[in-house]
This record gives sequence, C-alpha cells and structure tokens, in this order.
Amino acid sequence: MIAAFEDVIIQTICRILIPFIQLYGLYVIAHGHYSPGGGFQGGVILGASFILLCLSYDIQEMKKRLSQQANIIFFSVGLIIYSGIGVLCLLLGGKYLDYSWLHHILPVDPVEARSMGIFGIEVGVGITVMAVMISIFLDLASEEKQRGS
Amino acid sequence: METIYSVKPILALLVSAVGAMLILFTGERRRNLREFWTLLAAALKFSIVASMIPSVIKGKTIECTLLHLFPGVALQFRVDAFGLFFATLASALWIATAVYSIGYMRGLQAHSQTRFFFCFAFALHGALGIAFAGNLFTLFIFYEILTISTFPLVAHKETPEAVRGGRKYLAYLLTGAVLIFFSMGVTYGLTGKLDFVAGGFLQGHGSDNLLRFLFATFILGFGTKAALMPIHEWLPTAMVAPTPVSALLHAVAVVKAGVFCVLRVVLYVFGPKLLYDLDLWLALAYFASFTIILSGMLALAQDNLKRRLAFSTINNLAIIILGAALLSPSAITGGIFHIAAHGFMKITLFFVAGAIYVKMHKESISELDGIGRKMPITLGSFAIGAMGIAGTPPLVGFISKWYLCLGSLEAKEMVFLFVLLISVLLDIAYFFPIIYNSFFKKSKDELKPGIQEASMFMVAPIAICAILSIVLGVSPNAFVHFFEMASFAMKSILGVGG
Amino acid sequence: MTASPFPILIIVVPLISAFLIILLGWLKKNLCYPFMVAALAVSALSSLAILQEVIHHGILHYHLGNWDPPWGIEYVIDPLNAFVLVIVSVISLLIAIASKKMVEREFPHKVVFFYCLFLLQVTGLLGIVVTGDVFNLYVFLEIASLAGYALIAIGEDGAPFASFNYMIYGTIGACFYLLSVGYLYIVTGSLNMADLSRLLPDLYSSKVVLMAFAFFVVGVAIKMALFPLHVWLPDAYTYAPSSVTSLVAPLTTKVGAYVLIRIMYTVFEPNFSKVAIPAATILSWVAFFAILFGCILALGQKDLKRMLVYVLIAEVGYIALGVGLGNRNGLTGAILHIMNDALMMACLFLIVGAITYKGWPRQIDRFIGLHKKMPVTMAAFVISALSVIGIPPACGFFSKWYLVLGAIDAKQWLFVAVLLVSSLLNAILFFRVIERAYFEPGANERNVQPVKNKAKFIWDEAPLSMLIPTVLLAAGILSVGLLSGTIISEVIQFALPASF
Amino acid sequence: MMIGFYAMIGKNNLVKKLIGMNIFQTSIILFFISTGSKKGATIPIVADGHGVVHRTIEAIQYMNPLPHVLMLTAIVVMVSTFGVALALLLMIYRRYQTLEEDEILALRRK
Repeated sequence: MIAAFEDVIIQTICRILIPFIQLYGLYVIAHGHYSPGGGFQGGVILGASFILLCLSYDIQEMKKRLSQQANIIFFSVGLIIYSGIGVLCLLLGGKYLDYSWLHHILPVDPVEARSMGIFGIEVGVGITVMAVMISIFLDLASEEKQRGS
Repeated sequence: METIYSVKPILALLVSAVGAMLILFTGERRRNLREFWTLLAAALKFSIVASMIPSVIKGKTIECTLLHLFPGVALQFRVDAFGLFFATLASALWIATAVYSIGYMRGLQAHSQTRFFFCFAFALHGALGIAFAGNLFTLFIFYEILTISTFPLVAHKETPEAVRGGRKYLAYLLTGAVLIFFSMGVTYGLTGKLDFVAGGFLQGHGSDNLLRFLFATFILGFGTKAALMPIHEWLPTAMVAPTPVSALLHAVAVVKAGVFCVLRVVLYVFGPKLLYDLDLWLALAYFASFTIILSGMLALAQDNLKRRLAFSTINNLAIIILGAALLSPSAITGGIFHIAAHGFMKITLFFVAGAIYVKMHKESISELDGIGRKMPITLGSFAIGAMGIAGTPPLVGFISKWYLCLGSLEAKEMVFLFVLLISVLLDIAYFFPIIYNSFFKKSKDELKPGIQEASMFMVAPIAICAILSIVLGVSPNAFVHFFEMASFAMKSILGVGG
Repeated sequence: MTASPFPILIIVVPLISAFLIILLGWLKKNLCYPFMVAALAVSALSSLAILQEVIHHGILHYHLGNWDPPWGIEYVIDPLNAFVLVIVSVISLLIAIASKKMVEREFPHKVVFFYCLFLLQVTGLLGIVVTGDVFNLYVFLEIASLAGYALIAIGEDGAPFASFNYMIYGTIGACFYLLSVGYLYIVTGSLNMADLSRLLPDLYSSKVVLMAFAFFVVGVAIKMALFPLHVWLPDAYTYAPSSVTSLVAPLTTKVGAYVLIRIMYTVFEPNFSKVAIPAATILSWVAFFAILFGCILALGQKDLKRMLVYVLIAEVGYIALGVGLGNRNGLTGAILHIMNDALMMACLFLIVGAITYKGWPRQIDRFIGLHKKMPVTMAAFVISALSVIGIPPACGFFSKWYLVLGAIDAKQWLFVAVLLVSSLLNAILFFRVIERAYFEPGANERNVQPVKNKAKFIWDEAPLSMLIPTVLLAAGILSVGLLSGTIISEVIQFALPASF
Repeated sequence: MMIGFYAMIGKNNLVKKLIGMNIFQTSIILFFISTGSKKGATIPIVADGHGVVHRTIEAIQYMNPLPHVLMLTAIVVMVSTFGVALALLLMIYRRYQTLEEDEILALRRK
C-alpha cells in the first residue's frame, strides 16, 4: 500500500511538475489530427498526472481534488460528447459521425468543419480515458479502505 | 367427389378447446358450472359432427385450410367418410363418458377434478383433430396433442405406481412419435407432399427396400398407440388410471386414434396396389393375427377385470388392422365398422368395471361371485357387451365379424379365417366365466340384501350404450349411418367398385 | 441505397443511454429503469422498421461518416441480419422489463451500473449483427464480452472466479478472431465483408487464407460455446445472477452462431467450406457430439439452472449441425432455430429467475407443489419444455423438422438419429421436472375425503413485471411455431446464400 | 504468442494467467504492426505541415498507417480487459484469500 511518507523533495517536485504534465497532455489531445497524439494518448497523460499526485501525496489528497463520483461523471460525460457529436451530425442530415455537415452550425466551410469535428471527438475521448485510468487505479490502490462500490 | 369449403371442421375442433379453457377457468369453486361446460361442449361437438354427415354421405368431402406451414404442406382439414366415421364415434361416446365420469368422480370425491376434465376435453380436441386431418403433418400435430393431454389423465391418482404408469405411457408414445417424425421426413423427402390420397400416393417413389423400411417405421410408430403386440406394454399398465380415463383410453379416443392412423397410413399413404406389389399386406396380416392370438391367451390369465378388458381391446384392435391388411372390399368395410362396434361394446364393459369399483370397491374377477343379483342392470349390460364382442347375432359385433370373415374368404387366405374364428372362441373363453360367476354363483362374503345399483349418473350411460349396441346390431345405419360411411370409405379407397 | 437512419439508430440509442443512465443515476435513481426500457424500445422498433424496409427494398447500406465502403466502416443489413436483429432487440427488451425486480432484490446498491452494463452488452450484440466491417465486428465483440464479464461477476460468491475463466476463454477466442482478421488483411488489403467476398475467391489456394479461416471458425466456436470449447459456459451462466443469465444465455451464443453463418457463407464461398477444407463435415461432426453430450450431461444435473445450461449447449449443437449440413433445408433449420432457441431459452431462464425470486430452491426434486403456488409460470414452463422437446404446436418442432429434412437430403442418417435421440433425452429431462412440479404425492395434499375448505389456488405468483414477459415469450413460442411457414417464405428464404 | 497461450492455460496462479494473456495480446499487436512496415519507409505523417499545396505523396515512402490505427483500438481493448481482470482478481482474493486455482477449486467444492 502507498504509505504516505513525508518526503519533502518528491512532494515539492511533483507539486511543480503536475500542472506542466497536464498542460502537455492537453497539447497532445489538441494536436491529435496532424501530429502524433490524439484522444487516447492525451487522456492517458492527464490520467498519469493525477496518479502521480496520488503517489506522491496520498489518496485522500487526490480525493479532495477529484472525488470518486466526479470521476464516474467524467467518463460518462466524455463518451456523451463523443457520441453526441456523432448524433449532432445525424440530426443535421448527414450520416453518423459525418463532420462535414457541422458547417451548418459552425461558421466555417465543410473541410474546416471536419477538423473541428474530429477535435471535438478527441476531447471527448481524452476525458473518458483519463477518468477510466484514474478509476482503475483507485479500485486497485484503495482496496481495504472501502468496499469496492 | 367435389369438395365443399366450409369452416365446420374447425368449429367442431374449437368447441372442445374453448370448452377446456372454460373448464379451467371455472375451476373447483363452481363444480356444477364446470360440469355443465363439459356436457355443453360434448353435445355441441356431436351436433356439429352430425350436421356434416348428410353431405359426406352424398360423396362430398368438406375441406378447409388454416395456414401454409411450408411448401407443399398446410395445416389443412379434410373431412372424408373415413375421418367422419371416427369423429362421430369419438364425439358420441364422449357424451356418454362425460356423464359417466361426472358420476364416477362425484362418487369417489377424487381430487383435482378441474385438471381431469380439462385434459379430457383436450384429449377429445386431439382425437377429432386426427379424424379431420387432411395431411400427415396435421395428423402428427394432433397426435402429439392427444399424447400430451392424456398423460396427466393416466397419472391422475398421483400414487407412485400411477406416476410410473404415466412415465411408461409417455416413454412408449414419444418413442413412437419420434419414429413417425422420421418416417414423415423421409416421405416428404421422397414425394414433396404429405396430403392423404385415397388409394395411396407413394406409388413409384423410391426403391422397394426403402418403401418397405418406411412402411416398417410407420407401422412401428403408429403401432405403439394402436398397441400392437410387441409394443403394447403401456396399455395394461395404464389401467392404473381411473376408469373413465381407461374407458376413454381404450374405447373412445387414444387407442382408436392409433388404429385410425395405422389405417390412414395403410390405405391413404401406401394404398392397396403398392402393398400388393411389395406383398407387405401379408406381413401386416400375419403381424396382426400374431397379436390377436397372443393377446387372447394373455387375457385368459388376467385376474384383474380392467387388465382383462385391456387385453381384449388389444385383441380387437388387431382384428381391425387384420381387416384392413386383407385389402379385400368386405374386409376393409368390416374392419372400419368394427372400430365403431368395438367402441360401443367395450365402453359398456369399462363403465361396468367402474361401477363395480365405485360401489363394491372390487377389482379382481374372483371377487365377483353373486354380484349379478346385487347390480342387475350393470351386470346385464356387461353380458350384452360381452356377447356382442364375441359376435353373437343380434348385436353389432356380429356384423363386423361377419364382414371380416367374408373379406378373408375374398382374399382367398384361409389362415386368417381360422384366426378370426379362434379369436371368437377366445372371447367366449375369457368373458363367459365372469357372467356365469356373477349371476349363478352364491357370493362368499355376506353382502347386504337388495339392489345396490351405482348412482344414476353411471347406470344411465351403461344402459344407453348397451341398448345402442343392440340397436346398431339390428340396423347398422341407424341415426348416424355408420355402416354407410364405412362402405363409402371402402369404395373410395379401392377406387369405386370391387 | 436509402440513407434511412435506422441502422445507426439501433446502435447509438442504447450506447448513449448507457452513459446517460449513469448521469441520471447520480441525479434521480428511480428514473434509470424507465429510461433503459425506453431506449431498448426505440431500438426494438427501429429493428422492426429495418426488417420491413429490407423485405420491401432489399439490402440496406449505411456508410459511417460518409466514407465509401473499402475505406470507411459500412453497416450492411440483409434479410439474415435483419432477422437476427429483431430477435436480439425484442428479447433484450423483454428481459430488461423483467430484470427490475430481480436486480433490486439481489444487489440493490449496484442497480445503476447494472443497467449501464446491460445496455452496453445489448449495444455490443446489436453492433455485431449490424456491422459489415470485419474489424468493427471485433470491436463490438469485445464490447459485448467485456460487459458480459462484468455482468456475470456481480452474481453469487462463485461468480468472480467463473467470470475470470470466461474471460480467459473469451479473450483467446477474440484474439483468434483478430488474428484471422490480420491474415485476411495482409492477403486482401481490405476489411469490408462485401469487398472480401469479392477478393477472396481467387486466393482460396493460398495457405494464409486457410489459416485465417481456421482461426475464424475456432475463435467464433469459443464465443458460441460449441461443444469441445464450451467449458467456460456452465459455471459462468450458473453462478451469474438470473437476470443476467436470461439476457446472456439466449443472445450471446446465438449472435456467435450468426457470425459463424455470416463468415462461412457470405465472406467465404459456401463451397469453400466443403471443397478447400472439409470444414462443413468437421463442424457437423462436432455438432453431433455437442448435441449428444449436451443432452447426456444435462441428465446428470440436479440444479434446474445448470440443467438448462447444458440443454443450451445441445441447442447450439443443433444450429452448428444445421450450418454444417450445408444444404438449403439444413441452413433454413439453423436460422429458424436461432429464433426458436432464443425464445425458448429466454422464457426458461426467466422462469428460473421467477422461481428463485419467490424463494424456491433451484434443486429439481424440491419443486413439490410448485404448480399450485405459481400456476402461470409453470404453464409457461410446460409450453417451452414442449418446444424444446419438439412437440408440434410449439416452434422447436419446426426447426427440428427442417434439420431432419436437411440431414435426410445430405443422406447423413447418423445425424438424423442424433436429432431424434436428443429429442427423446430432452423429453426425459423436462418431464422429470414436470412430474415433480405437478404430480408429486404431496403436490395437492391428496386426501380421499372431499377437500373441505374449497382448496382455491393460493396464488403466490411472480411479480407482474416478470410475469408479463414470460407469458409473452410463451405466447411467442406458440405463435412463431404456427407462423414459421410465413416467416420462412418472407424472410429466411432470401437470407440463404444464392448458390444453395 | 504461444508462450502467452501456454501461460494462460498451463499456469496455476491466476495472476500468471493474466500475464500470459498480456503476452498473448501484445504478440498479436506486434504481428499487426509488423505487417504494416516497409523497408526504408518513414513514419506515416506528411511532414511539411500547413499551407503547402498538396504535392503528390508517393505511398511507397510512408509505412502503411492502417494496422497502427487498428492496433490503437486493440491496445485500448487490452487495457480495459486488464482493468476488468484485475478487478475480478480483487474480488476473488477478497472472497478466497488465495489466487492459486487449485486452492480456490478446493475451497469451492467444500
């Protein structure tokens, strides 16, 4: 089990590093469609930042920032964004996940709408993957404190 | 032979199904209402069936198709003379059995009567479905309904041996059903259609050996229900059921349905010409006469009254099949007519056995000494029924036996004439001791003096059936033209003319 | 041709509602159940609409994201998968309705997650049936099985271990499937089923294609729990909660059978599985043993649920036999049996659920007097038992009839024998239970003197929400039996590959 | 792949089975990736970025991107199977206090 040892060096470094890790994660999500990266990888990095926080401090610390219930809400919201965009294109008359129809609502030509659409998908996937990573880690790490709900 | 398209056959069928549902819903609370439904259903069914007789006598067949199951086969009902013959018999005897079983059940205060009457009505639904079936597939559907609905009846008493009897009953009949399923598949594979054609439709399809094999599987399949000798074991053990059920089983529906199906297969699927070419008819005839002789012997050895009647039923069924197997005109007429003759007489005998059991709680023959004086009407009609089966002139049994002997002469096979005569001797051998003991012997244990007849509900049907067997004996075409239908069916099978 | 939205609606609606339910669960817990039923109702209705369209307008194509087939994922609906689609969605709707009471009693605190996983499982199954892309089928296969592992693990104390075994087997099966997709991709370069069936014929001689076909069939056989590879099924389905078994048992194996038919007869040429490698004969022989051992093992079971699981293995054997026979009658029988068996198994497992819900033990010889307490459920049990045995009015008989005809056409007398013997074994199995429930001496306190207190039935029936689906399924069994003629002439006739 | 397959079936300890499963899945992913590679081809990203008129791209230079994308999904599937498997192991451990298959079977039979 992760004992909450009070090692100042690790904690201070982590406290500085974590925001930058999260920033980098967002960068990776944002540049998904024309550089290596995308929803999955960015989400994993974001999840890793929270797990790092949990390793350096202890679970309660992480719980304060992101409670179990919020975690569940996150990954369902993420997926709703993903399929929501798909349904949005459907409602606009195109096929499911056909972003070029988004130009009806976005002030931009169909080609640009495609990249906008794929970006929205990347964000949704990123949030879900982050939340799933954290919930897997939480289940494994905190096994004797509370019954697995 | 033009066909009329009318909905009467289905109406007749639905009457008992609807009646069964009504019986189920009235349940134990209002017994009299439930009994009323049974009687109403029986009367209605008989009237619808009777209404069809005039048109069928004039040579028309009534047909109606429900839905097409798969190419070449439909859920189709075709009422021809032969089908209607069996239907009239079944529905007429159902009225008598319904009245009798109400008396019997009230007499014994038996439990769960709702289930009993529900299954009774469904069994008749199955029997009539078999009678009206237009093709082999519909016949198989109602054959299964009959088996399933009579299973709870056989195991009615719920004592361990009743349940075991039910299990054996089911084992035999389901194995038979599987055999029929297989042979139906092969027939459909060979000919692509399953409709009955008077005079057979298997001519020229498939090699001789395949047809012989198919004939064997068909006879074994339907034979289980017609209780042919090697596969008759379930009939005596099913005697454990209450008497109205064994009356239904042996005289009205189940076993008669088996014989009816065997005749349907022999005369309407294979047909006389094909049987001549493959000389299968000789095999079937010898098979049937083997059953006649053996069951006659076994009947002699039975002490329990109902088991003795069971073996005599096996004996008579084999006589009917022998009649059909001889393929000569009067033999087929005699065979078909014997279904009705045996039905009326055997049902009287079973009712008598039931009355004796309810009144005196006696089952074995040795205890029946001197009972004639106590229950004159019951034992009197027993005597009439027994003599009828033995073939004494004024009774209906004589007519069918006479035509059967004529048929065996026409078929120029003396062996079967002797077999028939031996069977008459055996009938006399196992029936007359009962009559003699009950009337002329002093009863050993001191019975209460005076007449103790069973309740009105039971004696009335016994007397009616006995009188009917006399009336039909005198004029075979009374009321419902039984004989005319039988001879008309024979003409249609042998292709009009001898 | 037509760009009707139904094919995608079937998948998206349950998917989105699976996650909306979690949000809903956070806000108002009791709204989850109606929301789930509504979502499944929408997908059931759209599947019926699709069936209607497919019958009238022929094959439906739906390009996801408007990419053309060889590149983008394409949903193809032809009469075969429209037929299976209707079965899967209608039965999952009925079971969803019936699961309410069972779930609230067995694990009240996990209800929200149960509904979400339930919907995910249904989405996975529907996805497998709808998709026309081989890799997309793998993705949906994994969605369905992962949801299945989690659902089964919720059950009694033995469930996690059984689910773990199921997972090991399931992953092996899925990876074999993935491997064969890889092989096909190397050789043909495309993942779309229609494209594959065009490119493959001239490659039949290459070893890679044979390898791919072998991995396909073995992988799907594991998913289908065909006899030698069924070891995970008995434990997994017996320890799972009864609402999960009644969803998983009828559907996963049937969808596996559908995938087998789809691969053997649409992606690969029908004569490939006869000529190149004798896959059809091997499959029918495996099915032969499946039916035989399925019935024999079922005879030895004391627990009703476990007995039904082994009967399920025998039923899967029937379908595999139909597919293996490879002639018109055999395949019609197999496809019809997919529908019949789904109906029968759903009804039977719902009845087991109702019985355990009312507190009865699951051992067969403790069912004394059951018909007095739960008459309607037992009536449904008798109807489905008759159907499994193969008694005419019920639907089981008609599919068995086609299988026998197929076997006779193929001159395989041994298969005909096993079909008939197994219906006898089924008869023994089910009448053993019926005897206990209806005829045991203690059943209605048999006493000769009249039952004074007007022994009216003491109706201790299952709750209405469970009873209505069971009765509907039983009615479905009877009506499908009688209407099988029209079903075949309308739908299944076109589903058969042209070359039969 | 066969090592993983053996471990999954042969091994007694449940965690070892899990590791076997991991090896098994990874081997398939590697197999897919290997199919996509060509001699001397660069990573499948068009390097000159925005604003440049699309000049013709010879596919020969770039590796085939499709297997990579497929394996992206397969990796996600692998991770989620692992997540569920580990949760199951937790429940089994909590229930039986052991992860050896024969001990669990013995406990269950009691």
